[in-house]
Amino acid sequence: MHPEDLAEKAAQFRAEEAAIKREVRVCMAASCQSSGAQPVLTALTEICGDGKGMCHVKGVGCMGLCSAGPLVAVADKDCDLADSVLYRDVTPADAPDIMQSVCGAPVERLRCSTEQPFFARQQRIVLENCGLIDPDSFKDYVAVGGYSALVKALSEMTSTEVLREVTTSGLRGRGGGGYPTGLKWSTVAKTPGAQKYVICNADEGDPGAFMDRAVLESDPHRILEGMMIAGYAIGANKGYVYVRAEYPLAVERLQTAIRKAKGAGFLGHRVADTQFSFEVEIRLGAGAFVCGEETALMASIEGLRGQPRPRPPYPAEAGLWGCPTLINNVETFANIAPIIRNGGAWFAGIGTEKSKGTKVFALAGKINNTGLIEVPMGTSLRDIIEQIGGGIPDGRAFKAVQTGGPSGGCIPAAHLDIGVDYDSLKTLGTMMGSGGMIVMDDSACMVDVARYFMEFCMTESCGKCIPCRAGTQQMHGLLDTIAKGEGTRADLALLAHLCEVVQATSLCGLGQSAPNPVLSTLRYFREEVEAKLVGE
Amino acid sequence: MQQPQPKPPSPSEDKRWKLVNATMRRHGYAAHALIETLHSVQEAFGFLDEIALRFVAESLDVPLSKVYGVATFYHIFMLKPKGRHTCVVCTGTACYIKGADALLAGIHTRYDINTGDTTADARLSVLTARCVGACGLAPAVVVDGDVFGKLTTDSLITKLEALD
Amino acid sequence: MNTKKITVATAWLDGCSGCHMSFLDMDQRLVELAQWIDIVYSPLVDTKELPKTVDVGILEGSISSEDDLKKAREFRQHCKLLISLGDCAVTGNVPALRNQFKLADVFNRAYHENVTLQPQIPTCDVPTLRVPVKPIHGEVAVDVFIPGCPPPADAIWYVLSELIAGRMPNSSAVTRFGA
Amino acid sequence: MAQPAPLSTVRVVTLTIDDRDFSAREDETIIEVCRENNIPIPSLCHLDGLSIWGGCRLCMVELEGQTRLFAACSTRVTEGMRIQTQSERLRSYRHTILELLFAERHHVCAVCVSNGHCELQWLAQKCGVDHVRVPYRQAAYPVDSSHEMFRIDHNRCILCTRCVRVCDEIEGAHTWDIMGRGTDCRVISDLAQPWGDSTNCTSCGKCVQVCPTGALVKQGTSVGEMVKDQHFLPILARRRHAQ
Repeated sequence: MHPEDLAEKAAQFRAEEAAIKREVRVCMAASCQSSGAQPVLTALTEICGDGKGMCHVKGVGCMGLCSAGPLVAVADKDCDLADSVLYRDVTPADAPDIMQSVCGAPVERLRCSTEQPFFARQQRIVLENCGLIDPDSFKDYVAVGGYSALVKALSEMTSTEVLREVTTSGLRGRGGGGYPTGLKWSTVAKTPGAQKYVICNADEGDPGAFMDRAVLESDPHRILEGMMIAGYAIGANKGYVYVRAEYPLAVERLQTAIRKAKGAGFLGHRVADTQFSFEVEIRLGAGAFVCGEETALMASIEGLRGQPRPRPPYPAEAGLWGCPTLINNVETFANIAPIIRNGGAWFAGIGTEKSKGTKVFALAGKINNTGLIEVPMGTSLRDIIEQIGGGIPDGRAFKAVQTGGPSGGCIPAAHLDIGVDYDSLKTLGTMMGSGGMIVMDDSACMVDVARYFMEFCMTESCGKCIPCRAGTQQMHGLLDTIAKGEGTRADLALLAHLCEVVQATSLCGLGQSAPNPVLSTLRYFREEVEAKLVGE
Repeated sequence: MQQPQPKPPSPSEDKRWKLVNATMRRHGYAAHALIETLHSVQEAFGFLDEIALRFVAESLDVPLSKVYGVATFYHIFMLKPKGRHTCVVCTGTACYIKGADALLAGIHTRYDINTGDTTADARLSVLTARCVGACGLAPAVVVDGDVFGKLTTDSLITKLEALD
Repeated sequence: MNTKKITVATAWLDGCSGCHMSFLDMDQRLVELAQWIDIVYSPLVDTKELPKTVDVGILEGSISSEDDLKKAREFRQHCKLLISLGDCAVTGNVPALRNQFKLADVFNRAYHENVTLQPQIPTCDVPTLRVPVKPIHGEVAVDVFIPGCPPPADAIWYVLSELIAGRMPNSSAVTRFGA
Repeated sequence: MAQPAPLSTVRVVTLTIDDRDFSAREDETIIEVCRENNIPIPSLCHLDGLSIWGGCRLCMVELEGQTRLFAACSTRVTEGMRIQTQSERLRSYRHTILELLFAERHHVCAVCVSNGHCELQWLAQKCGVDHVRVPYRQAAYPVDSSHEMFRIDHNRCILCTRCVRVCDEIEGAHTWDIMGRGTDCRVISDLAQPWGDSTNCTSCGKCVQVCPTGALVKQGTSVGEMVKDQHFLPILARRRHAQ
């Protein structure tokens, strides 16, 4: 298949719905569903009926502003979120008014401004289709240009050219480590081996992070497209998506996407009538945070206990079943199609010098606009929290923002003006992580927060290596003693020493980064910690 | 040339074993299908008992201790039957900040059960999850598969009381 | 050379006195030792009160009761340098094995199940037991550790000689847990 | 995991360990080279003849030009590698790791049948661990004496998995595995049932011999009487891999 054929197909799909002028989009991502989006969708669909062929109601993916869900957008066909009339906190009882507004004046009492910074300040690349297309519809995806990157790569580019574009883009792994994606791909491509694998890490385990889930639920084909392009570039014909079992909706939509892509000839034997074949299988996680670690994840796919193994050898050399394996996370794969479509140089033009492109963040905690946002790398934390996030509720003061989940740390108000990218966060003693941002107000006790994360690491430690298994336990005990006001200066010194040992000697990333929340607390909130010590 | 291990008969007439067998067949009875198979046993029967673990071990030709090691490594697998209703309290960071602890304490006060326990009348099991991904709705709870957000102890207890 | 002798105090808390026996096992070296140290308080001598300042305190046994804790704190307060002598003092050892059980069960086993005549739990004039049993350094700071069950007389000799010579001893060179 | 197959054309590399020059085959790991040359590197999970585990982290070494530490048991030597095995930092970390082990379960040496013949005890002395700074965890673990010849005392287990690996890789029975996660991990036979009830244990006793502590011992031994004998392992391992 050639790009023109696909373009023709897309045009045909659009023509099928040419009569439809207006759309009512109901957010059907997990968050809005939990707020009652399904009855809203049912009520709207009932009233709309056939919409005289001019209007239809459809369920779409995440629109981002989860705190205002269920969200409904009324827009001209093909208009994006910013140009739509957005309604918040919708109930089934509002359905008649909303349908009335499709051809008339907006319902002001439900109105949610799309001009507010939350929407206006975002730049959507990964999330460009989220909230616009029906995630279960193959046609919807193709109509907005889906699979054109894949067809372009397969028909017009050599694998080396694909590698070059990805390298040029400067894309870095969105799972947290920030390893250059192009370099990773090239390494796997160079490693000899008849059988290679592509793995999509969708084991989004950081508490407070739901970026990957939203992408899987809103735009699943994009992940398949990214994986296939990767497979083509490195010479793999088999892929696995390792998804958390806690995300049933994401799994369901991914399954539908795989089935439909296969049915349309865009997955499986001879993808899009080319010589390239690619199979994708879903593997369910089973509630083990450590499986986000590459080697543990592969062990889990192999049906074993998800315990990491020493590296080297790296997965690129000896990964799944000993074969060269490429592992990237959901957001990384979601960036691939736009990069191939628009060129690596286009992508490299966005973001900061060393961190290119955009980053999706999940805003949660004590902040007005909780939800999902996508901003260019380098956007300041202050912008994210005060503008996009809408500030702190209940008139309280900002105290800290936690990034990077259990591997990250807390950033105090003094550093809010820093632009967010991989390296700046590292200098602050935290990390990008997968993109969770938990905002805390002045009521938060930082020792308690550090203890919470240590408890997390302790219960998620796989138990293989001693520093992580026993060290996190001891650190948790010490934090507990300090939080209760029974700790001494000697306890604090011991805690700091354990942080160093666990960081330096643990086998995998979980243990190596487990002390980070404690270290950042000691760095920025030492006085608060010391005030809790006995005799201080 | 080694003969492939003959497949054991299903432990009982229960039709649900067909689902389990189907999963194993789909993966060619390969040892690496262990986790997928355990998922399908749990989906069919609600939990993994000794009969099921032995059957899976024999079918996939995986040592018993390995099966048990895997089943106890992953927190999703339950080795005990759950109550008729399950209430999963999210303890992700956002929910923690917004008071998940208070919800658990409320459940403990009302039903006298801790995380992982089931009430004596087998009506309700209480579990915790590491982030159900509904951080925007914190604190969130999953009751029988449905997510409820922005809960208080009172509104959660009311919800749980309303279950049959 | 110092003309004034080093003052030494010893006590046994929850231990079997084996470490003190090991101390006596230094045999003829005790005579030599007597040139350098004065034992000012110990079950081995007849003093009733711990002097205000002591150069070296030696504790045998773990902290299992309120009395043990009191004695350990007293030693820490009065002694310039505190030594944990033997595994019970250093790790909790055998006394700490009871940490695996509920205190009530321990009492039951000791005073009911294993007693044939008039089983009863003593309540008068016995110190209250603490939970959990801890090594000495679990409650007060300790400067020198001599593990062993009991530490050999040679090890005790070595540590004391080093201290007399004004050096910090390395007990791992001469003894270990369970030695 | 199987042993890495020997490379077809194995080259010899030169390297320095603690500022002394050595040469080694490039398919060797750092710990192998150190042991051949009598350079002491502590380890409780590594055993010549068993697969690499990398769990005890005691064999961490410093490599010149690298900020992070490397486990000697799982890192292969390369040309020009400069290795430090005994820095002050490494000593301090090893010391702490051993303390963490002692605090995790009940290693009461004085009443242990392996007293005097225990690798953990021996290493503690070697590394100068004369007391444990972190609090003891005080969790009670079971003792399983159901096997007619052997006994497992989980209180003395350090989860090195030597028993699991020798049973799987050398004996081929895979009676043992690990259950649970984190500090709740425990060595189990079959479905965490009494060892004596295991249907596939061959009572070969290899697990007992490779156990570094007093966790796996022979029945009927008294304090200090359990002496382990591991000389069989490299021989069996060689023959297994030659098959």
